Amino acid sequence: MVMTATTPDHDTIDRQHEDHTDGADTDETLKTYRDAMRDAIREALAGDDRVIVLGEDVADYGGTYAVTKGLHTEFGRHRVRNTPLSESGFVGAGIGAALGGLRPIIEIMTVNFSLLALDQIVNTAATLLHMSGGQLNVPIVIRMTTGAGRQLAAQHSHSLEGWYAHVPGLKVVAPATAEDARWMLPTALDDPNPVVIFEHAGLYNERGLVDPKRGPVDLERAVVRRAGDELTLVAWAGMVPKALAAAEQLATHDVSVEVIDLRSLRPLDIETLATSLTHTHRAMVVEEGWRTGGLGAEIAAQLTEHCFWSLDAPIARLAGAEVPIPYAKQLERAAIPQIGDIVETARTLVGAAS
Amino acid sequence: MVMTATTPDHDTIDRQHEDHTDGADTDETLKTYRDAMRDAIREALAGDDRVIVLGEDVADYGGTYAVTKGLHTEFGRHRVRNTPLSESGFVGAGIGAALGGLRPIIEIMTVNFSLLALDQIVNTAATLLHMSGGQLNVPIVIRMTTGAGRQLAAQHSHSLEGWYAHVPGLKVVAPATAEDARWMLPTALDDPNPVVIFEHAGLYNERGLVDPKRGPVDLERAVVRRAGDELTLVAWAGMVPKALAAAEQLATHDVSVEVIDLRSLRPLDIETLATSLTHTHRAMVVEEGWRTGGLGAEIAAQLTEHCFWSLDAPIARLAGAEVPIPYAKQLERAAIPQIGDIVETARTLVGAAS
Amino acid sequence: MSDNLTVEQRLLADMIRVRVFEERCAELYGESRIRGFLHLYIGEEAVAAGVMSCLGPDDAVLATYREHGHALLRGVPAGSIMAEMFGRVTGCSGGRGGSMHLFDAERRFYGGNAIVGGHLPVAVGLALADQALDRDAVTACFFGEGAMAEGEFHEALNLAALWDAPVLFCCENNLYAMGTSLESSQSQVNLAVKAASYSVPAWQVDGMNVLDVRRSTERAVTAIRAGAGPIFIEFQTYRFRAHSMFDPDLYRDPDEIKTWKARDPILVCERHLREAGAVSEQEVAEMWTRARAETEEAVAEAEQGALEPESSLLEHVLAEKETMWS
Amino acid sequence: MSDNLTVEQRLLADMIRVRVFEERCAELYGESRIRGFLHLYIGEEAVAAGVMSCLGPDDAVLATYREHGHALLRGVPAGSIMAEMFGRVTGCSGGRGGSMHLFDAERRFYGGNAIVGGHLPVAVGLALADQALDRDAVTACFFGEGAMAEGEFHEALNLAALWDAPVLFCCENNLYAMGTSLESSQSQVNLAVKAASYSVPAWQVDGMNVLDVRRSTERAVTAIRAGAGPIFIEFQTYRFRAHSMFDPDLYRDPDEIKTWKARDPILVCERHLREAGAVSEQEVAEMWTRARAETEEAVAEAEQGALEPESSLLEHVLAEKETMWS
Ligand SMILES: Cc1ncc(C[n+]2csc(CCOP(=O)(O)OP(=O)(O)O)c2C)c(N)n1
Ligand SMILES: Cc1ncc(C[n+]2csc(CCOP(=O)(O)OP(=O)(O)O)c2C)c(N)n1
Ligand SMILES: [Mg+2]
Ligand SMILES: [Mg+2]
Repeated sequence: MVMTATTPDHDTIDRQHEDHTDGADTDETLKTYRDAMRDAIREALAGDDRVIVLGEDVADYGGTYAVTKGLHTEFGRHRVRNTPLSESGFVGAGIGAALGGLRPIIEIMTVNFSLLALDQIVNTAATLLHMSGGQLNVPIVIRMTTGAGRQLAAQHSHSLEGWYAHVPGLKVVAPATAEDARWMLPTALDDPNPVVIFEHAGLYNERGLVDPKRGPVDLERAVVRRAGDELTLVAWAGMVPKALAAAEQLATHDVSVEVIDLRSLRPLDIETLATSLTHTHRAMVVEEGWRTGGLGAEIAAQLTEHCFWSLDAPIARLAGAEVPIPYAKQLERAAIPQIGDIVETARTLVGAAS
Repeated sequence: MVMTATTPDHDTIDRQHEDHTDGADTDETLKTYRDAMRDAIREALAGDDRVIVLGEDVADYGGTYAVTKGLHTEFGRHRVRNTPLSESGFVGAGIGAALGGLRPIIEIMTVNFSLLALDQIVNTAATLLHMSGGQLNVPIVIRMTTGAGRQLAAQHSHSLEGWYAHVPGLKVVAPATAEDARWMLPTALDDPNPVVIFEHAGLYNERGLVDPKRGPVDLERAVVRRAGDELTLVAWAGMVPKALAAAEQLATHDVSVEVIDLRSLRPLDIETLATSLTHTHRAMVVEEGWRTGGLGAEIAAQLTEHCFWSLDAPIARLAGAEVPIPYAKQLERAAIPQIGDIVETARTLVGAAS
Repeated sequence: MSDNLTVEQRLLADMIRVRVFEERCAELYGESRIRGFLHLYIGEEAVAAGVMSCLGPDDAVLATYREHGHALLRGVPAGSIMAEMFGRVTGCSGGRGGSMHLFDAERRFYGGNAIVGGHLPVAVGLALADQALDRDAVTACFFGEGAMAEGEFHEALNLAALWDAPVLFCCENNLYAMGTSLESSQSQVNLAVKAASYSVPAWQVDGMNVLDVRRSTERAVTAIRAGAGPIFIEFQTYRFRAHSMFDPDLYRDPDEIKTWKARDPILVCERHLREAGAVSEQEVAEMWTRARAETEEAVAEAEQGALEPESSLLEHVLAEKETMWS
Repeated sequence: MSDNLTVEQRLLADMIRVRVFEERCAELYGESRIRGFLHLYIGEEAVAAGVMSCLGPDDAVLATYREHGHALLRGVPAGSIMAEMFGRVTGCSGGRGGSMHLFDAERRFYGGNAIVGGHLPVAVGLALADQALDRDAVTACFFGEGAMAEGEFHEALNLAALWDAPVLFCCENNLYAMGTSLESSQSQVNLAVKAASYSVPAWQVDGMNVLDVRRSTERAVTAIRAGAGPIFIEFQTYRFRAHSMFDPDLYRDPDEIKTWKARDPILVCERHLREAGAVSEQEVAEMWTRARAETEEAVAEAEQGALEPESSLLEHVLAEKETMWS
């Protein structure tokens, strides 16, 4: 689908500029997350002949979310290469191409479909370096969308990024801002390891300031998107704008929330989270995926291990309902955390609930 | 492989009889975990014409772990059906067969290979009931082995059962005793939902008392395998015998450990765990899989949520090293929790470490 | 409309019903009354109409996310299909599936599957069950030519052939998989040749001619019922609309679309029947009128449907009991 | 032994090297000095010997878990292969892979893959890179007939054909996939016919005759280098031993095994060369002696290898820098 035609997720408000208090001084420009990602891919194709884009409908169709739109005319069909419907096949081919010296950027339409390629990613891409005693690294970048919010139902809407974060040998990131969408890719391409990039489908139309001169950013650190001292609110990807919106509302209730954008799902930057927690004494993780066995559990467990003695309450987890995402709008909305839910959970946690 | 030829895992000691203090009074018999599972499958085939066994080499070869050995001669090749190498294909066919009125028991050789069928299990088996508004349930049983310990390296040794426990619409169990291997299957076959059974390859040769008259057992409850009052030690599948052995050793150090066999990975029986924790005040989870994002994190997070105020220390997690399992014996041993590691972690946790 | 139409008239009327129903869906999508993805079958109606006309109530049907026509012609009430797209409890999937996930267990209509290729192995299993339980049923499985590149197609055809499973593989070759043309998705563009490599009888049929579709399907279904095992038919057809409502359709040559529209299955069939004097102009007009009435009733009915309360969100995740078919 | 042997003599010597090496592996397994799974290639040596003799140092090779012979004939030192099976740091995979995961980046030997069918798409990607970087290389990918049922085979062949990737698909059809016979794993037992359905040139060759293997491989490699795109060859062969050391081999008729053993590729080749006066009895004896010496040196060398300390367990999970090939 071409997102120009999509219904915006009414809960994701454009708060990117808040990430850039210095926006005015730089020559930053406002861009959509989609355009920022396309700029990054274009730059990679232009700057390194070894880079190719591989995936279903990345050429003429422009990519299912229009991220690669036009790039095939700019760089040719050999470098922006349509593949047949064969997730396992083209991901495996991408792994081989990387071993052979190319730098493939592989697009999988959505994380639900990535299950068809999981064997290649887990049993080959993530293990090859180790099985070969350090001889064969696999420098691929795999991009895929994740998340619900467009009434696409149970086979197109899940959030399984936590599974990828479980796998040694992979690096996993989830850009939540246009700036990260623009500048995480070059770092990922320079990385000798397989890097998986999760793009929340609800973010593509979000606009944010992008510094064209910023340059590659790290793939390891979480970032405080909003400072606060009563509660540490951890989110990533599509939940970041919601967390920021919730923090705004909570401020009007005199609850000061520190919002942390995880950015990297593997490795986890527990230090940054723990540092925040040691002054807030309370933390909450909000994730769109299913609660049981979600990444939020790992974050809660690690934070508890690190900060047990400074915790005023157990780490709270707000997560998606344990249900295959339903089509009906009101049910889908109820199945994933909304701004109001974050506000409520946060207020209860800080004991401010009326 | 036929396990009669395998090297026993020196750390898994047969402690099954400890689960049956009343063993003497009943007409229980000592059986291997493998034979108990075969008895269960045979009973199912004999008792219900709708039951079929589907998988690679389940017939002539007898199953890669010899669990289904001989059943094809007893029930015919139509009911104990060899499939080609097509994990996604025969799991999907099993789903269809179940929709059509059969009761397939599907064998996947190991959890690593199950990734090839994960699309069918997650996107179809687990979602069909919901997507169809409750019309189509999928009564399949999927058996697969999990775990390391036989130097099979990075494509045959992982423990990914935690991933399955993340999926709404599935029930997931991990029998750790011959008795559960014998009596969980009938319950799973009676269940209208997809049930995934994880069999730890290291357990097949373990012998335990099986009550031939016991009858179907529940798939939801965790069980205390050894009573204790200083520490709650949670384990499942292959880690249960190790946990029991460790508890034995800890007793000699005057550390009284309560060992709980999780049995059901989805749903999680937090009540039983919490009940134990409220009198021990300390808990530890031991799992063979990778630590980050493992099921242990969920257990730790839930127990902390339930018992925060009665915890004397954060829940400890002892897990497999974050590495694709290496071949070399000493490295493989070092990659997964051993009895000594459990003892050490437990002693540190109760402050008894010298 | 189980009235006194001849078989041929019925085929024409069925195609018209699907056409009218879907034209309306497109409008409703524009009005945001249908959301999510909406894939129209317009131009391909002859395939579903011809195939469905050869199946009985005990047969099983599986389709893709482009399945409104298949559901409608399988007998799923138009009102419950429309209600499903409106996300109402009265929808054929209780509003949980939407356009891509229409289901009707009683009519053995198994979706409504949106993982391309994912339903092919399931079809083989359904057929295996019919075979094992001595039910004289055929499982008709519809899928696009793009699905044939997926490994699940390969595994499913091999299994079906090895097991002599009574499956009719209905390939709807509309030449494109989203924006990817047949030539760039299949190294062997003769899909019947490809299917034959599994030792499965396979042939190509003009999917724009409903009578041809019916004739060849009848032959296939008869053979399958007689125990011939699986059969594959490549129906050569074309979608007149974009892939989905989100698709700007930049990858197809307008002339190509025009050429195919000249072969509109409804026009082709109507012309043929009129020339043969098998239907009158007024009877055809009547078909359109009835179809419009059916569709409007469906919309009205759908609007009456209640919205599932959020409180029942967690229903249908785990089943308490068996459903009729399992 | 890069000495003055003729090409034919070299083929014979190579098969003998593999045979002797693996007979020894079986013994060592019995002594528990090799653990994990051990899959022997005994009986199939002509395939690896013939194919490898047609490849150059820039070509790439991928094989399965039954790859000792492929590694050895690709030039991986016997000592480092044996050391790998002993789990030593000096092994060609640092002891982390074992028998199923032999690797040698410098020789472009990409394993040693134990997910059946999983390495086929990878082979296509390697060939794509050679093509894109204008390297005149061929990627030879070995796999068993059982792997052809996997979806990854299907997807890989289609991709290779669509991209004209320079891949030589070497199917080692030994008639069984563990205990499953060809007839029960493939609906089309003529595997060349199956491969041809992807518009890939494909043919069958007697895999017990190393000269035939070499001749047909030479033809294929020449064509691929000339830009013909992928080619598939079905090498008809047989494993004389069980699937792995754990397999009691209950599913094969002893007579069948006997018949095939009569076609032992080493005997066949030796007889042929002797009759043609192309090798002397004493030269053959010499080959066996050298092979035994090579194997014993390998064992001695492997024993010298150190064991990786547990402290380095977490190495090679993430790479710090690039390897030579990427
Ligand atoms: C496994 C998977 N990959 C990708 C998609 C996205 N997708 C939906 S429809 C489609 C094209 C399918 O083409 P075809 O099989 O020819 O059917 P058609 O839409 O033409 O009827 C694609 C790529 C999907 N739904 N599932
Ligand atoms: C995806 C996957 N499924 C199952 C297995 C278990 N397995 C290992 S080898 C083998 C048989 C493969 O047969 P074939 O491809 O003919 O190769 P051969 O062993 O005969 O050389 C099987 C089923 C595996 N390793 N990977
Ligand atoms: Mg199509
Ligand atoms: Mg074989």
